Amino acid sequence: MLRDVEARVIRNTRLSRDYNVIALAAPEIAEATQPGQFVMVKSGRGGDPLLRRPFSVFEVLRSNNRVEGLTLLSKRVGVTTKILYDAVEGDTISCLGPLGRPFDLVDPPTEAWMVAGGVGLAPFATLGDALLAHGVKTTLFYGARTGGELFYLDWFTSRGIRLVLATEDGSIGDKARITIPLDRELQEADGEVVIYACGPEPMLEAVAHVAAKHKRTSQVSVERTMGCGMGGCYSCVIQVRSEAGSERTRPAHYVRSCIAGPVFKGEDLVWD
Amino acid sequence: MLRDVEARVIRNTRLSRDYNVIALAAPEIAEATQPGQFVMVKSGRGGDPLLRRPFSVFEVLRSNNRVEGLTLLSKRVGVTTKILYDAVEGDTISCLGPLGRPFDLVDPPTEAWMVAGGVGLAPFATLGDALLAHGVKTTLFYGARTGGELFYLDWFTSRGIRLVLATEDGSIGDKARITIPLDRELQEADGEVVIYACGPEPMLEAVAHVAAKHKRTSQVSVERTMGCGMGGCYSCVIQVRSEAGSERTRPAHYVRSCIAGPVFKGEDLVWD
Amino acid sequence: MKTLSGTDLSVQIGALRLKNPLIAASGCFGYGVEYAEAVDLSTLGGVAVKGLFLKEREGHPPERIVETPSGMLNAIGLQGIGVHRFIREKLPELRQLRATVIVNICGSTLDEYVELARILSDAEGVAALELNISCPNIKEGGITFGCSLHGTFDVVSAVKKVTPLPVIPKLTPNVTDVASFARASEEAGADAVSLVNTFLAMAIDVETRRPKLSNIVGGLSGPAIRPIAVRMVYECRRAVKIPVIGMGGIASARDMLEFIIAGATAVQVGTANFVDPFIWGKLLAGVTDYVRRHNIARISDLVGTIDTTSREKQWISS
Amino acid sequence: MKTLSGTDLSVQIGALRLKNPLIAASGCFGYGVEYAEAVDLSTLGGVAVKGLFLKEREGHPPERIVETPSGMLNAIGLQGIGVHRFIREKLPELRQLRATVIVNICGSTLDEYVELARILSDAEGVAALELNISCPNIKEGGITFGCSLHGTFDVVSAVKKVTPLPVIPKLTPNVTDVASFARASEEAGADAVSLVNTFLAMAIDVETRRPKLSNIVGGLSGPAIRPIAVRMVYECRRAVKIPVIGMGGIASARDMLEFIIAGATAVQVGTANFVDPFIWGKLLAGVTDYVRRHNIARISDLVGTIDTTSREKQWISS
Ligand SMILES: Cc1cc2nc3c(=O)[nH]c(=O)nc-3n(C[C@H](O)[C@H](O)[C@H](O)COP(=O)(O)OP(=O)(O)OC[C@H]3O[C@@H](n4cnc5c(N)ncnc54)[C@H](O)[C@@H]3O)c2cc1C
Ligand SMILES: Cc1cc2nc3c(=O)[nH]c(=O)nc-3n(C[C@H](O)[C@H](O)[C@H](O)COP(=O)(O)OP(=O)(O)OC[C@H]3O[C@@H](n4cnc5c(N)ncnc54)[C@H](O)[C@@H]3O)c2cc1C
Ligand SMILES: Cc1cc2nc3c(=O)[nH]c(=O)nc-3n(C[C@H](O)[C@H](O)[C@H](O)COP(=O)(O)O)c2cc1C
Ligand SMILES: Cc1cc2nc3c(=O)[nH]c(=O)nc-3n(C[C@H](O)[C@H](O)[C@H](O)COP(=O)(O)O)c2cc1C
Ligand code: FES
Ligand code: FES
Repeated sequence: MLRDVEARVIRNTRLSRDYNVIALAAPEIAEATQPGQFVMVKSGRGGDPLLRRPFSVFEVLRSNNRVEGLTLLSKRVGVTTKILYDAVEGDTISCLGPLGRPFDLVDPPTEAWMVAGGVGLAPFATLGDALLAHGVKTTLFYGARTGGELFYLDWFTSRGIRLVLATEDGSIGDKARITIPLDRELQEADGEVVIYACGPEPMLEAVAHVAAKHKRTSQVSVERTMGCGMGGCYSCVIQVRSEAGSERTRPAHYVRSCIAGPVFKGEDLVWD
Repeated sequence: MLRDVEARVIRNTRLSRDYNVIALAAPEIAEATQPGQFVMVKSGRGGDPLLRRPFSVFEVLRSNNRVEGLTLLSKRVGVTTKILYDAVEGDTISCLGPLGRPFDLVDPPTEAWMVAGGVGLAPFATLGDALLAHGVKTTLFYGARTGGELFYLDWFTSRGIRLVLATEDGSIGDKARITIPLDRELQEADGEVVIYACGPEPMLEAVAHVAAKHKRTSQVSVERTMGCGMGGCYSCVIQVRSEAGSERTRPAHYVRSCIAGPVFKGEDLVWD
Repeated sequence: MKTLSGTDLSVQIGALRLKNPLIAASGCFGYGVEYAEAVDLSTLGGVAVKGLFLKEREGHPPERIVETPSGMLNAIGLQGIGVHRFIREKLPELRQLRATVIVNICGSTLDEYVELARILSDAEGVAALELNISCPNIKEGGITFGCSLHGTFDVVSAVKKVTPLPVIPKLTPNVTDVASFARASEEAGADAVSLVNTFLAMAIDVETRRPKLSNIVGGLSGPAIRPIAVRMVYECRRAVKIPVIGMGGIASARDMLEFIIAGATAVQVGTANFVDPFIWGKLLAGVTDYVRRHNIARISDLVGTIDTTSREKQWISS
Repeated sequence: MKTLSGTDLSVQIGALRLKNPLIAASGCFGYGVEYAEAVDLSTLGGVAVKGLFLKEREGHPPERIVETPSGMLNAIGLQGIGVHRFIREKLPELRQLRATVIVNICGSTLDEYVELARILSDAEGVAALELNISCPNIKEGGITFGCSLHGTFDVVSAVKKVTPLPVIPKLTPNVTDVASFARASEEAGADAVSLVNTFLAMAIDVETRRPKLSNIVGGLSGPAIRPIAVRMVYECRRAVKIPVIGMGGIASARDMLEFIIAGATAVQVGTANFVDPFIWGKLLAGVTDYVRRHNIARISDLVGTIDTTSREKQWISS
């Protein structure tokens, strides 16, 4: 059920000069969230900044089997992400969700390969957990500019998620875009593999192409500017060829990525 | 010299549900402030709230003979005063000042009677100190709605300032407006007395009349809506009969209370 | 319709009685159904659905919105499913949700407005027509009508001839004298006017020197424009006898009351719904509380009750 | 005039060369002298002083301003000391401070504008005249000129006839097509146009149901209006060859650059000076940093360089 929660900041961990993980006391939302869904966050008083901003739910926080809240992995790029970066325990952040179409989970023996670029890591903590709970063998391909911007590596490995890393400066893993090792490993993979991706759009496009080249399906989570997150404003549109979930193809047309997405099949999207 | 200081909140003491005293690390301003002058405060990020708000300098904070900063006595009535009320140590508040014409000090044997209504107490801590330093015998007439809203009584008495109190509900002092005991005592006073007043305009008007009735001069500090505090916008005007500091009288006309005041001679003002 | 306390929030727009003066603004509430999870649509005075053309439209490419101080620009370009799919796919659900549906219509020609009005008059569950002659974002939209007194008169009278539904032209604020457009509308037989649509505006990315919107210009909405919108509603209220439906930056019950006191019989809320889709109950609660505190029996008694006398007195005295 | 790094910030307005494009906006900087403690006036491109009538004026009674979301309303009513006292009491000090003084003049009749222009042309230390034909707050002010193309043409040409000073009509945004007023100004011989003045607006206290301003309506300024002002500057730049001086909500170097890229040869800053009287150095530093980063030799090369092509391509491709 959709909820708007004035969530207290439980803690705020700065991971680097730009990245932070903020924990919010919004258990009702956390409980209802499926992997790939997002919340619309409003920080700051008054009309400036005015609009909410979308953030993937990063972790669902549990203690003693009770859901305590959720975290967001945020990268500082502007006014709201600065407020999230600077927030301290006890501040409140208004949090609306859960919103959007989640990832479709797969079943074994199909493997899941998650591909994250930068802050695109955000949806893969909850997705990874859900896949593991399904018994799905899971890999995380994770790329960033530099090794210092690869976070939560232990979190994933300790759960048994295999890591494949790449950095543009080569400080950790391949000195390459993450699609290079992805392509290489797909070349060699023989079982069923579904690819999940989140990151900058050029990366998503490359992932979708690599997946298609190897005859694998991909589910990509896109980031468009969102005014409302609920289908009200038509700001967040993206061109698709066919309706999500339908086999009928139509000429390229705009759909609202907040309710038809943010997760789309890679092959449905029209890359421009 | 005029300064704009991004002042750190040193501490914030809540006196009641509406009143607080906030200490700001703006020593350069504090040092230069004369009794009756004010600062323009900007709290909150972004454009909402947009404009600064005027506040009298309440105390000049000293430790070991060094000026540390200043305090503001604030009453919560709207958006900025709410931010000041809620502020915590480490926040920053932008503080522009010192601004405005200060009170004219008197010399002994003239006595000083300060008359404060509610948050109009604010300029009288620094004025009281300055008068005492001049060796002037000083009394504070201080009125509020109820005894719980009379603050800093010890602060004044410990310095040797005589207190005359009045509350509308009679919980402390006279059950009356503060101008009642003022009128009564002026009736009996025979020495020279100068009256300083700050509070709601109807009170200032009554004080000016009482003073005039007893042939005493008054200096009143008025509160008009101020957009800039520096003479730039002409929002803060008040009607006067003669120019401050000049003997030439003119027909009633508007002057900018931020630079011609906020302190005026009671007899110069046109009450509407 | 009275509330428990006996307060009557209902208002009259032409032949249409709204249960309260709170309407979701067109283009800010999808087709209404998107918000059914956040608000019981039957509790709203009305739901103005997203602007419809006869045909489906793709709208402008992204970027379609950009935030500005206390406001936002949009250049959606009236993406929409067209009137036929609307009637087939959305109207039944809106009827089921017991929404009072106001359909916002847009045409490139006078005939298109007429055709749309005809089609919608035959559909079940349409309460009123709002004529969008004021969208700043598309050249072929009704703005050519909305910026000409003759055009406004012509489109309103043509539509009135073919529909029994209340007709509400939506006025643009991008004119010198909005009240004259309200007058032209009234003369043409409009049942009410609504205003304001958005203000033509733009934003530039200084690093790339490109407009932030793909369409270069867009429409400004949100709290930033409220003081201008309130003034325009005030002017229109004094110019015409038909009801004025006011909007522009309403984000609290206080803002809503400001419009009503300025002269709005009903109000619409757009941008604020993006920020808080649960705002509707808060607005109605706030207004109910106000009329109770002020002992106002009917909200309609509050419409246009702005008191300018004492100010004028003060003015003369100086 | 070049900065140390060789960047040339100077711009040309008619015969007048400003050392940089940053001007203090009229009515927001007193008579300039009030701000001498906060900013060295000689470092500014210009100082537009508070609007002057021939005679002294008392202006409106308080309340004269009210804050609104990211903006403010004012209805000062052009309180002022009149042109004679200005020349006597303020101009000598401004000369001494080496300010480039732009005098903003207001009249009730065409003759008053002409008379003011004559008087000021004889005074020493006036660099240009800005014709305020756009004050929304007083009925007798030039707004009757500013809202009519003929009126604008007439007042500009009449003033041009009697003064050798650059003449800059200041346009109101409260019109349907601001570019046509820029064109009328150009045809009448204006050396530049400046825009925008404030947007006519109002605010109501819902508890008392009274307007918050004594004058009922006032003018909206500040960041709230910036996107509309940028659009208007962009339109005017495309309509005329004379320089456009842009303003409306500038509060950062980025905002200033937005106006310049949209087409402003120079800019004015009003409301933001109330919030930060030390803003001037920050704006100039920010702009200098930008032109350096972007390897722009002369700020005048940046004027009107908005790039709409790639957007149009994207648009066509969809
Ligand atoms: C479904 C979804 C999920 C998201 N999840 C996350 C997440 O988990 N963590 C996270 O950090 N971010 C996430 N984002 C992106 C996030 O919403 C933006 O970074 C955020 O809106 C920026 O807000 P701001 O106020 O800080 O920046 P603004 O002040 O609004 O913008 C500052 C600058 O950044 C640019 N900008 C704004 N949004 C984006 C963007 N999406 N991509 C690139 N540049 C942009 C603007 O154009 C502007 O130039 C998600 C976006 C979507 C659509
Ligand atoms: C020279 C001077 C010195 C001052 N010193 C102090 C001081 O030391 N301590 C202090 O608490 N206040 C002081 N004030 C008053 C203070 O400036 C206002 O209370 C403040 O501007 C309110 O800001 P806000 O954002 O909280 O309220 P807003 O949100 O701006 O206003 C909220 C409501 O309060 C009303 N309001 C705003 N200002 C006033 C006012 N001055 N009087 C009555 N109602 C008002 C508004 O009309 C509105 O209805 C002083 C004012 C002046 C001119
Ligand atoms: C994203 C968006 C889309 C809009 N679409 C329409 C529309 O289709 N038809 C219309 O008449 N008005 C449209 N408007 C204008 C609003 O209905 C309303 O007039 C305007 O936004 C002012 O109200 P607000 O400040 O409450 O948003 C749109 C506004 C926004 C922000
Ligand atoms: C308090 C105030 C007084 C003003 N007085 C004048 C004036 O006398 N003459 C004039 O042409 N414009 C006047 N203006 C308009 C400004 O010069 C400017 O055009 C407008 O405020 C927009 O710029 P801003 O958003 O930077 O303030 C005034 C504006 C304000 C806020
Ligand atoms: S964000 Fe508003 S429709 Fe998608
Ligand atoms: S507050 Fe601006 S002139 Fe006094």
